[in-house]
Amino acid sequence: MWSYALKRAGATLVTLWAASVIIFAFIHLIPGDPIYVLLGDTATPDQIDRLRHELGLDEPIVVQYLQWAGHALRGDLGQSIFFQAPVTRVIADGAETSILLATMTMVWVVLIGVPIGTIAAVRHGTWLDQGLSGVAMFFASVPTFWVGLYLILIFAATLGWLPSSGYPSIFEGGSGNLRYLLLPSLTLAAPNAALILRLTRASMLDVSREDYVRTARAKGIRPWQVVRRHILRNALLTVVSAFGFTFAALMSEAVVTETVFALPGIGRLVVQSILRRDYPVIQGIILVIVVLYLFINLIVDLAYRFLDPRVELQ
Amino acid sequence: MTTTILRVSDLKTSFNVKRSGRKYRVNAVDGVSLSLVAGEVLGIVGESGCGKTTVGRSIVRLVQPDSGAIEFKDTDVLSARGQTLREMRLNLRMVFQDPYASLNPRRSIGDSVAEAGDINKVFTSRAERAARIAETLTAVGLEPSFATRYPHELSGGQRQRAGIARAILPAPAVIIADEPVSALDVSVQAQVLNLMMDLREQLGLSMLFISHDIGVIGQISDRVAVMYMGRVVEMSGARSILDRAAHPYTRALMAAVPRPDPSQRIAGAIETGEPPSQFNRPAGCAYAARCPLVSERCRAEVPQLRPIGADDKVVACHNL
Amino acid sequence: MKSGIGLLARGAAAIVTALFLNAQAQVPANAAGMLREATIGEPPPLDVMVTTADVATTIGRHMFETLYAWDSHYASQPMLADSDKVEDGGKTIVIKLREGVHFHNGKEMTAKDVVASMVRWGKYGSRGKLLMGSATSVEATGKYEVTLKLSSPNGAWKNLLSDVNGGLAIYPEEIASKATGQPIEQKDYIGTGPYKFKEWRPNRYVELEKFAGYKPRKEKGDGFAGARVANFDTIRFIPVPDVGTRVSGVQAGDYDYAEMISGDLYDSLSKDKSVQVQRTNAPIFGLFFMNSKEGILKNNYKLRRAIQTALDKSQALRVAFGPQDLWKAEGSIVPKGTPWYSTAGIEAYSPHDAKKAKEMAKEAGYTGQPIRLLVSTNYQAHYDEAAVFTRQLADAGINVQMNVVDWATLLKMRGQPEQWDIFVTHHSFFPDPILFTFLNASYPGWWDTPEIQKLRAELVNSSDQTARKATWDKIQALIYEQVPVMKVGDAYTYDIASPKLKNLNPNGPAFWNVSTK
Amino acid sequence: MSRDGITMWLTPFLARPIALIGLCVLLAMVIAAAFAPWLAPYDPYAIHPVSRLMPPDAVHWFGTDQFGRDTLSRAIYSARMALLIGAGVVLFALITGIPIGVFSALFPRLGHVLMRMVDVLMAFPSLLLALGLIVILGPSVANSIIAIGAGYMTTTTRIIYGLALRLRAETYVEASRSMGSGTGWLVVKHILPNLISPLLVQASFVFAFAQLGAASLDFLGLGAPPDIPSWGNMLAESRTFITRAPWLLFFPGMMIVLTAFSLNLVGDALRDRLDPRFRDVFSGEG
Amino acid sequence: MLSVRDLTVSIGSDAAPVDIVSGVSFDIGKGEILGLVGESGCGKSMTSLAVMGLLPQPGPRIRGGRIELVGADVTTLQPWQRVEAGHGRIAMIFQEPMTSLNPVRRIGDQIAEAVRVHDGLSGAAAWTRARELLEQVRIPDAALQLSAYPHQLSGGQRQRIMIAIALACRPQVLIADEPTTALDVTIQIQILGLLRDLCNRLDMSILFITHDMGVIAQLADRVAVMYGGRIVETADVATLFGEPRHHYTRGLMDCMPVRNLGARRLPTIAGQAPRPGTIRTGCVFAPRCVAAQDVCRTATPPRLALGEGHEALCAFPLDAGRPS
Repeated sequence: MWSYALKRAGATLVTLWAASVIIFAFIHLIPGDPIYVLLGDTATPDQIDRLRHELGLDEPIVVQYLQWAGHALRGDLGQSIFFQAPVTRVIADGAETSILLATMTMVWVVLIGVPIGTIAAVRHGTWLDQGLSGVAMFFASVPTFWVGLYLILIFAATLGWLPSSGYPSIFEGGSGNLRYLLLPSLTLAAPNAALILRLTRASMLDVSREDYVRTARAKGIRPWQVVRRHILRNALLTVVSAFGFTFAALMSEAVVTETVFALPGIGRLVVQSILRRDYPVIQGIILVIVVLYLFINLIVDLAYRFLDPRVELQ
Repeated sequence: MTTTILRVSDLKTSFNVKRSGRKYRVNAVDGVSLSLVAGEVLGIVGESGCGKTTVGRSIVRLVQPDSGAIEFKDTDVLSARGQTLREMRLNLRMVFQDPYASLNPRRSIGDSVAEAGDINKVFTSRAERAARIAETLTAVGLEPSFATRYPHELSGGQRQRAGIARAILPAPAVIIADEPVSALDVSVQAQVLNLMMDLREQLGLSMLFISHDIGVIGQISDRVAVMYMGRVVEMSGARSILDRAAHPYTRALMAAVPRPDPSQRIAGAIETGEPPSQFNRPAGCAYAARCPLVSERCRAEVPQLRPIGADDKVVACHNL
Repeated sequence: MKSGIGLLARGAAAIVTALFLNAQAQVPANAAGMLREATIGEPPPLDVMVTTADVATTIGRHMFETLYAWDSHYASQPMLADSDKVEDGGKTIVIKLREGVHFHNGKEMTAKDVVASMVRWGKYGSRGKLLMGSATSVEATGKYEVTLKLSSPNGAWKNLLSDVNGGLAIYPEEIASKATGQPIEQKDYIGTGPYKFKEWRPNRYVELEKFAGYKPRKEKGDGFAGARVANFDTIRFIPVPDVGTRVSGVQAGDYDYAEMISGDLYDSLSKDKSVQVQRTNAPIFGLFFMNSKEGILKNNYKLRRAIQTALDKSQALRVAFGPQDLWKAEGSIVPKGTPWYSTAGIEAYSPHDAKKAKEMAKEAGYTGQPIRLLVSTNYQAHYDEAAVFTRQLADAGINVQMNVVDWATLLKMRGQPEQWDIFVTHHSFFPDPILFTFLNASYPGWWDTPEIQKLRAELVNSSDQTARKATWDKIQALIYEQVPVMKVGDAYTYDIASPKLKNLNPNGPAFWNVSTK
Repeated sequence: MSRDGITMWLTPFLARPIALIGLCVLLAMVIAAAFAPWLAPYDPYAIHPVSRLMPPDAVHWFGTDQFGRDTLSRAIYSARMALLIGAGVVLFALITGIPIGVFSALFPRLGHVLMRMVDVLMAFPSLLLALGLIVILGPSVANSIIAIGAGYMTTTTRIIYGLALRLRAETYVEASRSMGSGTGWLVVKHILPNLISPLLVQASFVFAFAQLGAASLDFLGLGAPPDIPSWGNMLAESRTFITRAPWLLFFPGMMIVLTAFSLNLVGDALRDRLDPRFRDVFSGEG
Repeated sequence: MLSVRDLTVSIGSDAAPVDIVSGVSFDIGKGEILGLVGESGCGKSMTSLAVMGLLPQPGPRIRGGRIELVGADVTTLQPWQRVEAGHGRIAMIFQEPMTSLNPVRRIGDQIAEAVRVHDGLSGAAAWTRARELLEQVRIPDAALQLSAYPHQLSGGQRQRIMIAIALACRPQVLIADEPTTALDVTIQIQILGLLRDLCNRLDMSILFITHDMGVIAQLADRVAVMYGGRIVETADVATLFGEPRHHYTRGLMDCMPVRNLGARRLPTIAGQAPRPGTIRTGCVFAPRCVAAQDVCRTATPPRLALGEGHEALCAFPLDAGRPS
């Protein structure tokens, strides 16, 4: 187990390094300049040159990379050009929202996707299955922001039940502030729950065609027990292994969702940082996302190995 | 005078297999020597995992052996290049087990049958190609019109005929038939076996016929090699194997074949054990653990093939 | 597995219940004494001396103060200054400072602080060159007296010292003297204003708190001038880039004030009892800059005039700003009601004559070459105006190709003359034309013909108001002749606020003197 | 494709009426795109500031936008953009994915390295990747295609790689190799023809997701230039008017949903028709 | 013990059903092994699944006939319903020992699960019983293997586990659907021996389904030969092999290579098996039958009683007494 985990972790580190090079090169290809954004419309050329030099942006890109990577290794992601604050702090500030949002979303995704997918699979071929699958496919076909805008229109603008935007920290207003994340998390959950629902249904159907399910039925076990003990667990193996992908999808959609709901999360932060060319922040966030993605994949992989005895642990 | 057309000497082929996160080297074929005389059918029989298929695949270079030599008509198969290789490709041909998997579903039967010729640019004109396809299809008992059909339109038996047609066009010298009838129903199996025997006679083919079914092997082969855990344990004329099996494993194998005769029932429970794990081969004779004749020597020393009795029988056993 | 799912289910059920209970008992989370403003976006660093972003100005104005400040009629009134004397034909300015003004760090403000700030402003400040460029010396001539010596008179000096935006905010000496072109750090956000910096949580808010040591001026508050009284314990500036969200946030009580609401909501919001509408008293105006350095429009005044002839500016204004109340197709570059209002050349402002434009373009030798229009969508109005004009020019046979990029890219690209022929931006109101970007020869567009060179010098180096106005008339006429830039029209933005807020500042979001009841 | 092939591909639709509806919707889209100038009641670019933000009525069935442009006409013209982006992204994904995927499967040692690189790219959320590329390349239709396509290129490459690995292990490929076929022959005669069906499935899903990706980019203001009619642009522009003119939000949104939904229906139907051995390759992504 | 009458299993719509098993009847007595033999697609597996109540859903369904287990009608009952109704003493083992065990659950769990349902035992008691069962199917180190996962075992051992699971149901009738087809011959013979042994010791009836005449000859007491969804001949094993009367039975035996060693050609049955539903009138075997007359293609052949327990579905059966 540990040697495998170590080996996987090693491979992950290599991936991470490659990713960091890509991130850096990529970001510095973006035209435009943080200086202009920083100084505004009327900055003079020498003012600009001076500031560029002060920020070290006139160094060769390799030098910039080495400096950045060197600091990153020590946990220092540099200084935000725009906020004039450490990138780690800027990201940490957005992390609360994003982590809570992602967690709530995943709760919805699991809570909606798995049970309803199970029901659809068990009632395979009935109108209920067709209805549920249809609804799922609808939500998989809807642009995230459109759902968000409609939720705002209905629950915030018209009914006034829930706030339309923003999110004050729960450390300031208590857990009641989670209601700010209700609509965004539902928005974000919609397509992903639909995906998990479809995946759960499909893999349950696949598993239920397996010979060992027939064996279980032959034993005289009740159908629901067959589902629970033999189909669901094996089907969830597939679903679990899709969580890495779901996470990546979530990150993409979070960018849009956080924008729609004006949430102070890292998704919106990264878009705005791209727009204002705050290189250190963009690099930092993407690095964090990549690390998270790789970490989640590592966990999923290890979990898979743990859940599936066919892949033996040593 | 008989000429040896194909000679396999001390062939060793192994694979990397990953189990439990660890890499194992599995010796699928562990020192096999065979020779095939022109016009004869040599049967290789053995149970799953004994390496018989790997021998066949090594000969057509689908797998790269670790060591050993394969000679086809005095040319070295393993180092052949260019024109020699092309010639060899046309002469050493394979028939596969699964008639459903061995034909590309997106290619017409004609295209599949003519593939060897197309790859090696044998045909000089489209007309010649079409004629050869038609001729070959007829030879395997299919209508020439099958050339334009697709595999999904054919039954299992017809597909296997197409598979055989592919192996004999343009004329090969040696056919390596890897379980060619195992996937077929008994009634169809008999048809295909008959076809192969007919073709052998008509075309003067030599054949390496690989099967787990001792009945089929006995039916079609002139000589038989019995394999166990990557080695040949007994080799002799077909009749001799069937009637006077010498190696304890061959005997067990023969005894285990269910006779279609209720008066020859095997009574009670038979416990003959199971083959050892491929990842953990015993040091001496691989059959030692199951062998009724086992002695100390068997556990320590690998027995070599040696002649026993008459009719060219060779057996790898210390205790005969 | 079983217990895992069960646990998850129970946990989720608890969360849902809690959320809905909370949703039912929705109380505005407004802590006592906190004012929440929804800004149009995240501010850049609040070093108002170097940055000219509006958001930074709005926030910075509460922390930092200038020597002078504009009242509601945009006349400069003393703020940190107490009085002034102009000597030597306008070449020497002596400013007497108020006494007893304290920085947020408790230190008293003296002439040393002002001098240090002035020096840094002159060197690195966005608008500092306009005044300090001609400064020969600045020194403290007393604990509360600063003397500025200029090589030539500057008619706009007081106005230049009245705006926080890129202007001379007074920082403590130790901060100003070590500051460079890089924005000062957050810990150095120390000014003299009624609110002081508390914390900045990126993407979340910037929070200011009441400065207990603030001593308001005795004059009554008027615009940005006069007494400033902090009635809230804290002010939170929350970035809410989506305008719909800003509106619904104020309606729902999540914010107390929201800036820059889109014109199309004006009518309905005016009738909406849950908000009050606050229209700004000074217009902003869109500007289409022509490339005077390179490309097809260089020196081709006839073609430029042809372009302007084809346009109907009111169409663009209607699309961009909505109801008639919020815009005015005004040809004078400085609006009516100010001393700078001028009718010189304005008959060429918006003729909307496609036929004539076509002829003029033909005369100018134009044969359908593409004219590259650089515009950003970050400002919806820019894009709306550009879209309408492109269409109108197409009707006149003038082939404009929009290049829509994001703002940061536009800022970079417009510095490269080979990249564009026209670019779109806007200008906020300034009570003295000297600050207009198109008068700056180094500003993209690079309008630097001999004619303007001469007039510009006249405008700057004079302190006589009548003479300067006459010069300005000539400049405006020249603008309509050489068309270095086209004015779209005046637009009055508006903000909305909670109806509970009283005494809103007519000059824009500034929350001293504002109170709830 | 032979007539037999056509019927083979039609059967899943005939067997499933709802998938047939999806196919019809797509056909309608194609027709709308092809005949937009004749179908659209008004010039989609014509600006009428006086009649802006009009609710749907007999004159403007879908209402008008803030420029006073006819929403229905713009919606019809937008089908062009949708098809262009969809087809472009699919093509981009396939043109990059097929060579990399097939090559990697056939040459395992190098393929392993290539696939790791693809893995690295997969770690970047697709929308961020698209955003970054768009900002680098500048917004244009072609760049939108590249930016969105880059995200799907990775998944497509992975899928092709998986499929090609399986195909490489097929007995008929072995048979061909035993007869001395070279890489080119294997790819052209055996691998590519058998990739067609699963790639058609993948194409329909990518096409669907490209719609959503393009809409998101447009929404963030970084997609197709805003003067070009596209559903995403229409949504992005109407967002400001969510309370004032909700119909502006509804119609283009429904068009996107309808398109993506139909494509997913078609993709599902095709997938179910697919050889079960290949089916599970698509399980990760729906 | 088990009585099947006129069992018809169909696919397709109710309006146009395609019979894949039509009118199959057989009985199995106590302790008897009935071999059901036929080639692929003849309907033998469908018959076994129908008898077990395990027809896949959606898919083929029982359109007619009756299945009685120890006198009780269980035609439409699934296994769990049979258990609840008290008629659950029937079990089944399958062809693929590789895929018939749940890969992610321990052997012990999978056996204990069946023990729990049929014996009402739970926890340690169920595991003890599971160990006994493993010993009964002669798995060495039974206690150790209980906590193993299926993939850790060889094919032969897995099939033994399958038998142990079946035995946990305390079956009076065991249905074995090609249980040895996927195994090597040396393993096959062990499993066959085990089954015969268990049959004797537990006085269990077995319905043994296979395509292999050799296996049938080794194991069965009586044999039913299926072709095209119908049972074409039934007889006790000695009679069937000694005096087959149906042309298909005869052909099937003749073409076995083991019976023709050394012959230059094998006898064959021309043509190939029909797809279900393609032959609707006359004898299903007629297109391949050497003795077919016109009437065979138009009229359903009679079920001839040819001796005690010997029936053939043929209008022109082979002569009796002709040695095979």
